[in-house]
Amino acid sequence: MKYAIFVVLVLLLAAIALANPFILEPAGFLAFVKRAAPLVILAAGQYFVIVSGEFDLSVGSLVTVEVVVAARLIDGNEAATWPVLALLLALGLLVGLVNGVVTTLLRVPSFITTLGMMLILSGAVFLWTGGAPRGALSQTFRIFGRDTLYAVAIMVVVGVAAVLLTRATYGRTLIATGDNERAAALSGVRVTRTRILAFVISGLAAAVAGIMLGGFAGVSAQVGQGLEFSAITAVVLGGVALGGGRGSVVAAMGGAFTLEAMFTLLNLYGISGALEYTLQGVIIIAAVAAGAVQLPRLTPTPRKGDAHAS
Amino acid sequence: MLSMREIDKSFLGVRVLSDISLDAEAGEVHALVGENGAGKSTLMKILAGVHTPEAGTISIDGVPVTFGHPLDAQRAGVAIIYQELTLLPERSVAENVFLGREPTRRGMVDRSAMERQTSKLLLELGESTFGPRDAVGRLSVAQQQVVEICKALSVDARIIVMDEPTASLAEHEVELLYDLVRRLRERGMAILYISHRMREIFDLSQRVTVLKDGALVATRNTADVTQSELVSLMVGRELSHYYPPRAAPEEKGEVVISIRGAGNATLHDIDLDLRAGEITGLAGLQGSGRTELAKAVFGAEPFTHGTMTPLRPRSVRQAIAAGIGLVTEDRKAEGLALRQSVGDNALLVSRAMGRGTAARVRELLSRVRLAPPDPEREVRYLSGGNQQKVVLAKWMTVAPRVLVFDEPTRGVDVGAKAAIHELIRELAREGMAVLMISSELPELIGMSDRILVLREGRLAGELPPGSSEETIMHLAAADEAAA
Amino acid sequence: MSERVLGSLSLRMGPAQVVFLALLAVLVLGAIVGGAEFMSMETVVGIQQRSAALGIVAIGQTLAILAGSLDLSVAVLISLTSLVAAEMMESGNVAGGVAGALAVSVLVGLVNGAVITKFKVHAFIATLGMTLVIKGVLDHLYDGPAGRVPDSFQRLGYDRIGPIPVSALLWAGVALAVWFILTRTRTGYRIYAVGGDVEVARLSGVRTDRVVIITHVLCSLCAGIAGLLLASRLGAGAPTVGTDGGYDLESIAAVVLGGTALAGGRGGVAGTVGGVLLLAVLDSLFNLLEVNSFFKDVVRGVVIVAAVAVYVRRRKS
Amino acid sequence: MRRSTSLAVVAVALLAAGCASDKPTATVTASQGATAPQASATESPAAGTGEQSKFFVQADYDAQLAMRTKQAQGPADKPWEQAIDPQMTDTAGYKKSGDVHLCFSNAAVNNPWRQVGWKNMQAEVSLHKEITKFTALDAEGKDDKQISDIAELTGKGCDALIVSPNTTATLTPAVEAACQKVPVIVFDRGVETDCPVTFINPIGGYAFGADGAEFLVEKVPAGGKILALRILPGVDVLETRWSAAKVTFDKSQLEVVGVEFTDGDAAKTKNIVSDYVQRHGKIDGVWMDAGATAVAAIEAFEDAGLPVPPIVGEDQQDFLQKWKDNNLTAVAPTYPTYQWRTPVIAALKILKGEEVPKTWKLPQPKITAENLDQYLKPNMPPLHYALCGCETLPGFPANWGGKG
Repeated sequence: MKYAIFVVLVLLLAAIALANPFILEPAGFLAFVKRAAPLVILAAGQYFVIVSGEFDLSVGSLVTVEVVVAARLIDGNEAATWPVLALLLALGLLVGLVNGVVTTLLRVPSFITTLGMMLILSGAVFLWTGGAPRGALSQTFRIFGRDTLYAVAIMVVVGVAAVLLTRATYGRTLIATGDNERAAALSGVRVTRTRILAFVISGLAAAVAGIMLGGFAGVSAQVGQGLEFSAITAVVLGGVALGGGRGSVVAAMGGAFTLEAMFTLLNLYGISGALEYTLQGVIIIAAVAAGAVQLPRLTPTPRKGDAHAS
Repeated sequence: MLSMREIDKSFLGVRVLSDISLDAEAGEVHALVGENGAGKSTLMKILAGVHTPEAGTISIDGVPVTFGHPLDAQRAGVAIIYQELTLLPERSVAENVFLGREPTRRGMVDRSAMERQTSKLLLELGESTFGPRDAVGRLSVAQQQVVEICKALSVDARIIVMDEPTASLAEHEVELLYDLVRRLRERGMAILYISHRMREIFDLSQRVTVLKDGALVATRNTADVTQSELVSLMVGRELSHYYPPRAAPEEKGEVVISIRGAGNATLHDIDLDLRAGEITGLAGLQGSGRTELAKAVFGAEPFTHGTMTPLRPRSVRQAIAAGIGLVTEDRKAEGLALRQSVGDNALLVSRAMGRGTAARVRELLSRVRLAPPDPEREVRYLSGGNQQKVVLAKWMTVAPRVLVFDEPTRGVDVGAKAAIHELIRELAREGMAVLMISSELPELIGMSDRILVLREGRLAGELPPGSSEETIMHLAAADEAAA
Repeated sequence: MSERVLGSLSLRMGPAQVVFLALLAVLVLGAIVGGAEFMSMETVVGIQQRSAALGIVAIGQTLAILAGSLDLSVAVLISLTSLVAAEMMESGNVAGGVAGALAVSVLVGLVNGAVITKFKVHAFIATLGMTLVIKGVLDHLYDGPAGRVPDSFQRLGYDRIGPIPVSALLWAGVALAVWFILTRTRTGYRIYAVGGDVEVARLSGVRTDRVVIITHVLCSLCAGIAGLLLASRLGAGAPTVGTDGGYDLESIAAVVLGGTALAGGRGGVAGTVGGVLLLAVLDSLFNLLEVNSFFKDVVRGVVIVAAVAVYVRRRKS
Repeated sequence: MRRSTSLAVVAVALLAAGCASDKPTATVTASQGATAPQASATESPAAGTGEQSKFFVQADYDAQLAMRTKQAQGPADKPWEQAIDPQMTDTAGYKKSGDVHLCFSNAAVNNPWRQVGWKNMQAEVSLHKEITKFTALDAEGKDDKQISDIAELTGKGCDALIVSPNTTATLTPAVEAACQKVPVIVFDRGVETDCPVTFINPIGGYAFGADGAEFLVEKVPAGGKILALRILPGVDVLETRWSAAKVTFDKSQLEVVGVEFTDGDAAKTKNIVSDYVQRHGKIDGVWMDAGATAVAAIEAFEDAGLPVPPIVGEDQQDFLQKWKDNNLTAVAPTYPTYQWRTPVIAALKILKGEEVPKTWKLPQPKITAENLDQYLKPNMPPLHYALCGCETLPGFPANWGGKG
């Protein structure tokens, strides 16, 4: 039941294949995977935050920031690629760190922390570039998102790392923290550090997703728009409970694939533009409702993402 | 007055109640006893309209009723006082008392009427330490219990269910509660009284019903049974050997922890030695600082001054690193991540401390007598006793030298209780130093190699093993003038 | 004596007072920096006009948040109701347009509430899903502003009594009504109870599902009223007026800025009014200083996070 | 609202203080520019292009297409001062001397096109010493805020008010109100009233759309498959572009295999193009209603290992660069950002009492293979718009993000 999302995914892929058999070929399938890769990575990052009982709404604008910053700093100069890549990862890390510190140490609910961060990031980056992206990305930079094999490889590496991390000590203590912070603390878990690290992971994931999206489609001021909602939706579709303490990262990534498959399918059947959103909304609610009905609440679940309001 | 007939109830396909019948008469205190998981709370929640039964009938004054929502039960005159307090800390006393039944005048909530009536109820209960406008969050646990009782009285309930009402009360508060219960009975109410404590049952009730494994065992007049009969009805066997044998003097080892002149905001001048192989019992009234002492030793609410060798922990992690563990009083809130598996919970401490993951979880689970020793099950589906065993396993993975138990058998059924007692003794025999807090004096007396008594944050004295309840109570409750 | 009173006053000062103090500080700052221009009729009217729609939505959002829920679908609902109203009013039937818009709001609120309570879908996902559903309908049915409201209805958006626009009065009316509900009616008491602890409320005999549904209906109704106001301002309905205005996240931000706890059960209307006004006055100040809109976003983000951090500090101490 | 008598007293007092409305009483129905959403004229067999947009107005379409070949009046090297078929209007009534306080209500600066334009306007203002005060408010893309902004600006003692409306229909009442107090200049998107002194914009969307479609009809062999990429529905400027292209395609032998909305999102564009390439084997031409995502579309062909078919873009730097580097078959219709300079010039003319065109139509050149080099400026940022007319303005190129 934990991986019910993959049944849905397979059904969607089958429906896609009916209309477009190309997806059954290795190249077609890889193209689909590549397309889904950034969202999968974002969902993996968001998973850590959500399972710890928090939200990260800042990932969308962080993705935009990464791309805009990369373009301005690289400015078409191939040699600048690698240092800038390192800087971008550091930036993601830093943003995650700030989110985590404000949420845990200042005890601001993460919904608000990351909402504020979203405003700050999108404002600051365009303040810096004067409103529109400047500069250009290098060819080397673009490879990571443009070249199918690179993109798929990065996704696989991130996915495997995420799975290993959840199986490792860190992941287990994080989930326990999301389930019962107090019990975790009294068992010696460094609750604050654990949570901060979850935000850092999400920030890093957003940085990687930003690098890939920038690579895939080039400089754009709206590359990250709405991605935070997509990522959260993907995670929830994967059966991860908002409020924390429950769900698997594999299913969260499966949720991202499912979401992407749904976009593709809707496009393919030409429900584009108009009622596509409506269908999407209904599917999301239905999927989450189905999940909730299966698991009757024996204990009252936490009401909201902010475990700190008391 | 109340009659429940042939009640059945299942959760997730597991039958938790079958064919239960129970009545209560006006002016009667009817005690309901049974091991944890026997189905007492579920039965009461059915009566309160929280759960709906699959089969069976409830009738009040001979009229069949069905409760789909707590409100229906309330309207039928049933009030329930839960074990965990059900109050809103942000709201005032009056608002809590009348929650869900706010009096209105011309469509508006009549705040003054609400406060007036609350004052009246408080007065009736002899409560003068707080008023209807105080925020509930600022009241003590005992005061909050009074608010709960006000709430039950304010509905004009004729049937009151009390689910372990004394669990969080101090001794003198218990006396007040007794008074209250008797007064309610004299008013002609029917009271269903759930408790683990034999003394309360015999002090208060006229009849007692025993449940076991979701089935009715017997209903007796309290006057016609003895305590041991009742216990054997509950566990289904005679418990001749209640407590494991105490440690022999030669089993006691060196001093593992030595505390001198330590204190913090609530504790003062604590001198305490814990020896390997010894179980030190800690007695004291609610509010005497028992739990605070446990948490200070464990670094959760650290001592701010004084010495503690080998180390005065400033944090939980320091304490754990120094080989100290704490089995907390409130398992669900502080001990376990309920939605995680048994295995994950058992490994929580060793993982948190970076000790690596023990490969022998299964073995440990058998050792704590968890049945079945399945690491994959979610903890929330276990009974209280099994949950406590998981907590024990959690600490055993890091093999602490000192383990502090705060109410180790609270909410644990009689069978599991014995198992836990045996386990604690076993650990001591293997060289662990144990500090055990319990408000159940028989348990403390039965288990401890010596008993320390705490009063108002200070150690009031030390008693030898086998001291009587009276001696302990005398020390614990002695008023300041005598001390 | 008076010292003690003052002392206890500052200790007892709730978040609502804090936000009004901040508001006062920004006003003083504005007066110093902007002088007569800041205190001009146009600025004063502008602040009110700019805040009225957000204010009304935020009042509704306050209800949802107090009950421990939240509503992300208000923005698209505003667009939808503005269109429903403008299209129905095209024939001159103002009453019909108002009724139509409000009926749509009630329906959306009912669905939101029902999905959250009956299907046990987290409010975040339920209302996000509703957002997508309505967005799809909007995209499908409209490709631009549509309908036209009669001049008589436009007076709602443009008339003013002295320095007070009718829209601000409407906002005040909504705020008063909701304040009344929260502090004087059983429903209000129960909203606080459900937001404070849903299990406790249920065990106390509160029909918690019903309360959550009612708050969502009221929240949607507020969004509907805001949609009507915007229709009257714009003279037509517009399919993007709600999302362009960012009324979803901004209303939530205004509510928490006003000291209402995101987890529910604590806070109130006064704080939200203060929060909205604070955002609007800040905006006016930025306008006056001709601050770049990107810089505004940065300041807004910092203000919101800082405010909540301050509230948490105050509660702890 | 009848809660207390004191409130009523306050209300009465306020009434006495003066009941006012910021809404004008006159209702103007005449529409200006190519904006009235009525009438659909050309009924042609749907050749995969769907129904004609309800924004389509045949008369405006005809007028715009005709304007493309007309000679604009004014200095040839300053297209932003040129006008096509000007019908001059008298402005003597607005004449004033001395310092000028110019005000501007901007819809938003939320995309690169508006960024470039906004810089143009600021630079233009700095050229004129008589403008001693320039007050600009940014509505951040919110209709409601812009309505308030306009109301606020009219009270700030502006000598003239420039408005770049966020949406056409919804800003109309606010502009009407402003007209009663100050001379108003509207540019870019129009409003549904003729009260502004002048309305400035380039020829318009029909011309833009037709330029691109005609190019494809010319370059793509009969029966070729065309993919049309649009940003989003419902924006009049964009609707007219597509509706004109539709007319052209319907008359041609080309097959429009898809009309898709990209939201202006490069990644989405790339995905859509890839999908079409997969499904149809090949695409013979790509039409776009705006060029921001043109490069993404080109890359989709590159990544699929296919030659890039004839494509329509816009005057954005990255597209022009790609065009030049890869020697593409392409065309770039434009919606020049130099139109942001014109309102300032117009305002000053109006305040001097000089007559201005009532409808100020600026020329709207298209970039072709022949004149590509003339417009491609090296060292400008990728999202810069070539037709900024800003090369001679102070601060160029640094203020536009370019490198000296």
